[in-house]
Amino acid sequence: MSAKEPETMTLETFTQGLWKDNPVFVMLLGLCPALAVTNSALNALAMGLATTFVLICSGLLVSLLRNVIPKQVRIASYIIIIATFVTMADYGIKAISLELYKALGAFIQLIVVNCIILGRAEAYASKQKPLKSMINGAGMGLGFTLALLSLGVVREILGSGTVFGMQVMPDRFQTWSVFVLPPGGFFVLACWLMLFTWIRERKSKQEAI
Amino acid sequence: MSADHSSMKLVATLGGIAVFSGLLLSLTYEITKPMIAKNESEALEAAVFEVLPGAVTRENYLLDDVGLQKVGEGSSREANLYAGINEAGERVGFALSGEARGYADVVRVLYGYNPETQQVVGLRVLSSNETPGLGDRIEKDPAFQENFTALDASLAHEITTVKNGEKTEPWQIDGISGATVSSKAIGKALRDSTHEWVPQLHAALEGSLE
Amino acid sequence: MSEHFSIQHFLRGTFHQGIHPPENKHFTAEKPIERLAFPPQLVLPLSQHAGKASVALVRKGQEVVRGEPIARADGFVSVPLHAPASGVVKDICLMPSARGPMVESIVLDVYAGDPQEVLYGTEVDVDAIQSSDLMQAVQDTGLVGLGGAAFPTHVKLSVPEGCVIDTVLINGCECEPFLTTDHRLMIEQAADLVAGTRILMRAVGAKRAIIGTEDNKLDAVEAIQAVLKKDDVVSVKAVQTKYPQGAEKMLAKALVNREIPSGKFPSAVGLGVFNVATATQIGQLLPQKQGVIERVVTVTGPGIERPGNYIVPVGTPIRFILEKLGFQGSARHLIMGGPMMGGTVSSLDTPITKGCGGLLILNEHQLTTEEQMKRYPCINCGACVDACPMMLNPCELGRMAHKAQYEVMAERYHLNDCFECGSCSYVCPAAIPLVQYFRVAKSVNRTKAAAS
Amino acid sequence: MSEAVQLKTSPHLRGMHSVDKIMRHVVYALIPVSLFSVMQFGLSALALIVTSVVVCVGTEHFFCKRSGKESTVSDWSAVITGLLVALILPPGFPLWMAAFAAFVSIAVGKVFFGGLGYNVFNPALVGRAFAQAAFTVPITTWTPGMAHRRFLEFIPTTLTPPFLKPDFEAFRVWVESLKIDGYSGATPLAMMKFDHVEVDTLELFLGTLASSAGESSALLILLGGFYLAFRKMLNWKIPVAVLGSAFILSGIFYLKNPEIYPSPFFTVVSGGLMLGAVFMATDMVSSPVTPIGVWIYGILIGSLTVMIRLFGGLNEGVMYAILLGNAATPLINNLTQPRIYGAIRKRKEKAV
Amino acid sequence: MTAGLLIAALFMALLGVVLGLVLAVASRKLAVEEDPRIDEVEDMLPHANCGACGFPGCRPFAEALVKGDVPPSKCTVSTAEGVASIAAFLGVEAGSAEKVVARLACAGGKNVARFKAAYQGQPSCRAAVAAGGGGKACAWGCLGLADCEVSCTFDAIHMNAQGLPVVDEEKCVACNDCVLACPLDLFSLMPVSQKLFVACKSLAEGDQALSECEVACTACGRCAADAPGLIRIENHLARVDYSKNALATRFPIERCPTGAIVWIEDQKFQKGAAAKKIIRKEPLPILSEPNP
Amino acid sequence: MDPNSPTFIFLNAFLINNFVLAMFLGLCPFLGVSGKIKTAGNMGMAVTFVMLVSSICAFGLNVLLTRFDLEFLKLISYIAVIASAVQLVEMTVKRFSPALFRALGIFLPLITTNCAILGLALFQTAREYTFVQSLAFALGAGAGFTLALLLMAGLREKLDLADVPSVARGAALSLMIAGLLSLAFMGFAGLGG
Ligand SMILES: Cc1cc2nc3c(=O)[nH]c(=O)nc-3n(C[C@H](O)[C@H](O)[C@H](O)COP(=O)(O)O)c2cc1C
Ligand SMILES: Cc1cc2nc3c(=O)[nH]c(=O)nc-3n(C[C@H](O)[C@H](O)[C@H](O)COP(=O)(O)O)c2cc1C
Ligand SMILES: Cc1cc2nc3c(=O)[nH]c(=O)nc-3n(C[C@H](O)[C@H](O)[C@H](O)COP(=O)(O)O)c2cc1C
Ligand SMILES: Cc1cc2nc3c(=O)[nH]c(=O)nc-3n(C[C@H](O)[C@H](O)[C@H](O)CO)c2cc1C
Ligand code: SF4
Ligand code: SF4
Ligand code: SF4
Ligand code: SF4
Ligand code: FES
Repeated sequence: MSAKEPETMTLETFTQGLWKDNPVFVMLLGLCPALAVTNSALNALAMGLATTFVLICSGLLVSLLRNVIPKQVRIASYIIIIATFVTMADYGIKAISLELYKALGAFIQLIVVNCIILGRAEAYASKQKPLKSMINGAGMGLGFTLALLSLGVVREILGSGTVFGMQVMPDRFQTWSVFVLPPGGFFVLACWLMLFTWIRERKSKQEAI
Repeated sequence: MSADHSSMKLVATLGGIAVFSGLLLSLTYEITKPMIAKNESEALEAAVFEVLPGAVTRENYLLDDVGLQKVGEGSSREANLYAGINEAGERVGFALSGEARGYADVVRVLYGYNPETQQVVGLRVLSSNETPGLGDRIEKDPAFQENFTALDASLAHEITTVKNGEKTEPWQIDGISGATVSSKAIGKALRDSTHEWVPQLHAALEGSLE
Repeated sequence: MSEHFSIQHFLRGTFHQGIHPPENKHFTAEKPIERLAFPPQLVLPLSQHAGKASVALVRKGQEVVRGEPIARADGFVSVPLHAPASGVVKDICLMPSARGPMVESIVLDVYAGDPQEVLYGTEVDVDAIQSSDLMQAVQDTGLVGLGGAAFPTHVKLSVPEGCVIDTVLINGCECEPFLTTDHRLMIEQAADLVAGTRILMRAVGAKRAIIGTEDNKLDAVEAIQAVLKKDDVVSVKAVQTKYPQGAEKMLAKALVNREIPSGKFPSAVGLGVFNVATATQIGQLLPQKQGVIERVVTVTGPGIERPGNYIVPVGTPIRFILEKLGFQGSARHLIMGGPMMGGTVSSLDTPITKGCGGLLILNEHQLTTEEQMKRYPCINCGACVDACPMMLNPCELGRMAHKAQYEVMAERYHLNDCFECGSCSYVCPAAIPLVQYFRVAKSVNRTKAAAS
Repeated sequence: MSEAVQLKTSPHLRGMHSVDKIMRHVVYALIPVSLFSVMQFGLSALALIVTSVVVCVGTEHFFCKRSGKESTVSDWSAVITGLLVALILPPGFPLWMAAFAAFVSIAVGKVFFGGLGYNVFNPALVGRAFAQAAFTVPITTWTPGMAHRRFLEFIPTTLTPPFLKPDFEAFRVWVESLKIDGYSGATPLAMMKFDHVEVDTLELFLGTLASSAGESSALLILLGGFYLAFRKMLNWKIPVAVLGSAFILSGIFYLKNPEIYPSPFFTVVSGGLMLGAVFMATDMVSSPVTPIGVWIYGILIGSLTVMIRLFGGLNEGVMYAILLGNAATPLINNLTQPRIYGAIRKRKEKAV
Repeated sequence: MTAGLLIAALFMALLGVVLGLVLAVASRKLAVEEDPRIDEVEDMLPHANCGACGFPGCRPFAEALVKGDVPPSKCTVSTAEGVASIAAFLGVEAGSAEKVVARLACAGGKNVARFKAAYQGQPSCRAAVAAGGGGKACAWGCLGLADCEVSCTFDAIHMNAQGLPVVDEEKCVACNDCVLACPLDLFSLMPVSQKLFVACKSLAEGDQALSECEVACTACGRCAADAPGLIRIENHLARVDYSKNALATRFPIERCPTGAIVWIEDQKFQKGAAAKKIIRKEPLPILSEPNP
Repeated sequence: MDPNSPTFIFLNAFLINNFVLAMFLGLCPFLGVSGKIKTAGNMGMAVTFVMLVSSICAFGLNVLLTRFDLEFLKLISYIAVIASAVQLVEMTVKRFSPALFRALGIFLPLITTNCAILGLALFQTAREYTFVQSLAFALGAGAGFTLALLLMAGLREKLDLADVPSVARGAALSLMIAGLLSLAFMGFAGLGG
């Protein structure tokens, strides 16, 4: 159906991705990076910011070119545009810190196939004005970062007793290594989701009363 | 006819975008290349200095059938071992790499070898995926690192890993209790690597002495 | 009892799986068949059989004589009805039936003090009847399968196109606990049984017949053997005592090792299967050209004072039988048929029909304890899978029924092959009402299919 | 007396078993094993068992009440889970960690999936697997059995305060003070795997060596198993398939190279295989129901155990083998639906 | 550096052109035709897949719509706007359909109708019917075990305090599920304009019927007497001939002594002044039979 | 076992470092298409096939890129070529075998933009696998994905019939099962070492 272009830009443009349509917790997209790199808060943050960068840049470019690109090669062009920015982020991180680069592994490059980005390009940026797409992209990116951090912080505290590498637990604290192992990623995300469902259920129950 | 025309447009748009991103990327690449190279060489240097106590500068070498050849920075040939030079300008030893399967994945190590004393004088785990809190103690555990200050690598005896607290000989590695598999992997990595390189290295060194 | 655990027992033929509930036949197994008095009123549903209901031939107020036809068959899959007693037709109206709905029934006021002799019927030489006319002769008797299904017997005699029946199996297993009707018949009326069997063989063109019974009824085997000739084409064979050995599919497997294909009749593998009582009735009625007017019913259970095997006119209300035989206790759990497959009746006015071979009265001496009845979720124990004689997977079926996935049950888990024997429910430690689930599922599927 | 006629549905008879009766008898069958573990490891084992059972039952009760349902603890299944969790942990395992493992086993392993009958994995093993991944070091720290002061004092690690690391230094001092000859802190399986030292099979069978709390006496476990199998409360095919396949597979390797591979007898009675085969692989909720499926499941578990023990990084793999078997259960069920009566001929007919 | 740039640009250009060409050619050579409108129409449907339209699901209905075989209004679940937008999209008439709802032909709640036996088993009407009819004295009457309530995916049926299902006409979309679900065939789908309704199916004769249920149709004939042609008595039961629905008035309900015939308005079964006033709320005791 | 042998590479990607359960690759389709065993099987086959295609494409491209010193174009050319190749396959299948398309083809577009496929290409390049090793890697990863998907689908089908508490229903349930599967797969750690 033809897209209407709401001209006005509201706060909603930005906050949409933060909470209501949070890519990880609500839309369950981009789960691979969300689980793979969140065994430490720092990795989570870096991954989130890199994704945000790509979201903003690709949003801008796709939006600028929205009237030029023919329908048939839409997806192909978007992928190329996104891949370009991802490669830039990749080299950027490598130039900033090799250690961080190693920790994130191939997942920076895998941002290309992160469904959030293509989804945004297709559903939003290709229909909206550049500034708006950028702001929405930033919101989405920050929502993603927030989700990653809420996974990363929990996993790092429990699994290593640290946050951003700083010791926060007492010396004799028994670390729970399961949380930095792969199963822990699944468990923590499952717990967050259950928490949200629980809160939602309680709210709707209270409303019913 | 119009179909052909639209096909042309498709190809042109796609091509245009591709060229644009090609340009953007090669720019990025050119800008970040020196930074990355610097990062990499710093990281390598740090590792070499760590496994060769006393070293302050590094020389890159290629050891192959021809013998030991020095390779300069930025040479097209890849170095496969490094020498550490101390403040006095003397060579304190060579840094070599080795690998073996650990508990979860392959463990890669860089170790310092002193040809004079025929000892391993330092070790650093370059990459491993061992269990946090258990296997990953091979990277940080100071008691375990103690093993590699003067480990006999003379090939007269095989380097072996023994149970925690049972080390009696200079060529034995005192394992970490509860992480036998990982400890043994380090032993195997050293054993295999020294078997391969040490005779070659000595032959090449003798050759260069002559 | 101990003979079931002899080596011989295990050498006897049987089918796969199944169960062995306590037999409880001792209440009535030794009791000879007796005649019960006539009740003052009989209720005769026009539909006591599978197929189309009969059409009444009598009017309100009309006098009838015992044995007189009072309703005619309405088409091929239907049978006539005969007056079980002399009396006057009080009404033709809706009356409660065992299955629940009200059904059109003839209500007959029985003449008290009447000698109740059968005045109807003529002697005929059965051997003289052409085998092609046998079917009609059987239909005229109003006979339906007395093994429980009440399917008109003459219909079973018409061999479908392309099938050849080589063997008649006479089903004397009576695998349901408590019931002893067939057992007593085999002992007391063995000659009629064998005579009836021979007529059935002739009617379907079979070369041999096997009377099969469970090995807890070896006295019946002896009784039948006594009336058989040497090298007879009719033989008698004991199979393992196991529930549901009496289901025709299981019996075919046990006696001649043939498997009746899913959704098909025994004729597909060259078999004709008839119940012992059915065969006996043929042996008795055909030579007299009479109709079915009474049947042997085992009245038993802890709730009855004088349990036994009784000849009861068709149409006798349960209330009358209970009054006569002494009802004990207060809880009323009245089962028509056996405890495994029989249904409870909702009213004491429900009449005994042609297909009913047992009346089981349970009072507060429950057969099951509270602990056994407590419902748990299915624990996947697989007991039902190991019990189902059809090799279905009641566990999976039950879980699907719990979520109302009836169509999947039929499509992928062979729901329609379940013949509701109840073995699965019997063994289930979680007390899951599996059979009940399956009945509901089938019924829903049927309704849906009929609607579309 | 004016009671109405009761309408019920057939069958009107019921078999003898009920769920709670079966579960209760499994508990009976586990009692000798538990008593033996207390005899062997003393106070610590007792505390471990009590903690684990109390936490399991408490967790189940708590969640039932929370969701406003009737408490289901009376079906005894939580007691089994609690007992088994305790029996597969090292005897000196800190109680707070054991409590956590027990909590996970019921909360994640059972309640999460809908409670009794719906869990797809064996709850007790979910608890242990979680503990094994979370507390890798404490769960691989073993205590010698039959220590002479075992009824007087706890193993030092047992009473570790919640959330703290156990004090291994104190533990070492304590073990040394026992002055047990040649004790190395390794279980027979570890000795086999890493040093190729095979412990006498008879000793294993009777259970006098270092091990988890309840797995040491193959004899008592078998006795319990026989009892349950005899009462038809346990599917005997599963333990037979597990132990048989493990025996045959390890026998093949043993014949190939007896120097480095353990004998099949050792394989069958060592580690958790016996307990796992008899009490845990047989958990009906998480195992297949089909007649053939049961054999496949057992063989899968037996051979996975041997493969992990011989070629994996772990010296014991029963737990993982059973969990993988549980995971494969729906597939196995799906692929091994029994041929129903009267079905094959249909196919033949079609072919004709 | 420029060389690097050039090579990169060249490579990418080549890549872009080659891929573009391959895809362009392929899309022409390999394309498969399917009417794209089907997807769009399917998107506009409510995705209830309820079958009320007479098709197995929304997609087959969409196919039929695109072919023009059926009018969009056949979908009873769609809102008026939904139907209109599909009609607009396909350029056809929306068609018109009167609202149809499910109605229950039984008014015998627990307070007025007796049970003669106590059913103990699965709480499901169908299961109860299989167990000797379910135990209700009136063999035609609602058992109140809520199979219909469970079957209604639109939350339009709720059991009332007397154990009778009540249809919420706003929510009912006439999907036919409850009609199929009730083992006693008590539901039928009727246009809302048919307001006169016999809420009883009992074929039992007068006194018998009354002894089973206080609001049963006794076939007394009073309603029929005043509305000849519209209502007739058949098999001990009053029947409304809806082909003469235009003649229907509230009058017959004023004549009915039991209240078996009702006038449905505002979602209520309205009874006449002559109908017995039953204020009892508690269930009648189970009919007990004397001990033999 | 030699860590560089194709057999080991296969085993590693299949069980030890299972693509989904240990490496977190391809989670979106893993959670999305694991509802029914039959679909899962088809999906697994489709993924394995695409992995082979992508592995071969990536191997060829890598040779080309190294030759011209264009490693920085690796990502962009991989994704473009793989996506096009898959689209080509999809169109071919749709045209010539509608039956196969219905079974496998519908998954193809879903798979194209997926971590597991691109991850495979990137990892094989980073680990400098030879052609044979790459094929073994692709097959192992595909088989591992299929296995995980089948197990998951079986469990989810079973749980469809369970009374799962409302908070746990939906994605949380799938994730928890995935976590437990991942826990169980830890048993394969060190296999063949
Ligand atoms: C979840 C888990 C992770 C493990 N990780 C390692 C590891 O990374 N390195 C290691 O050597 N052993 C590891 N192990 C333990 C080994 O399987 C084995 O028990 C141990 O190496 C035996 O050593 P010990 O004889 O010194 O106790 C792990 C065990 C488990 C259960
Ligand atoms: C579970 C089950 C058990 C049965 N048990 C018996 C039985 O014990 N005796 C019997 O004669 N028929 C039994 N039948 C009925 C037989 O399958 C078969 O219909 C009957 O023997 C045919 O004879 P008829 O038509 O003369 O009744 C049983 C049926 C089923 C489904
Ligand atoms: C059913 C069952 C499963 C077990 N699974 C494991 C396991 O997977 N890994 C493990 O190290 N110990 C497991 N154990 C405990 C072991 O049998 C044994 O005590 C332990 O493996 C030896 O410790 P080690 O790993 O330090 O040698 C299990 C015990 C039981 C009863
Ligand atoms: C033979 C048998 C074995 C059992 N084994 C276990 C077990 O290994 N772990 C467990 O948590 N519960 C076990 N149970 C108890 C029960 O089945 C278990 O708590 C359910 O899995 C919970 O749904 C067992 C029960 C029986 C009858
Ligand atoms: S009732 Fe049906 S499913 Fe149950 S055992 Fe009998 S045939 Fe099998
Ligand atoms: S017997 Fe009952 S508990 Fe056991 S599997 Fe069958 S339905 Fe489930
Ligand atoms: S089930 Fe009945 S009440 Fe519910 S929407 Fe369908 S027709 Fe209406
Ligand atoms: S209307 Fe029918 S389905 Fe609904 S409660 Fe009454 S009997 Fe049951
Ligand atoms: S993020 Fe990996 S498949 Fe979606």
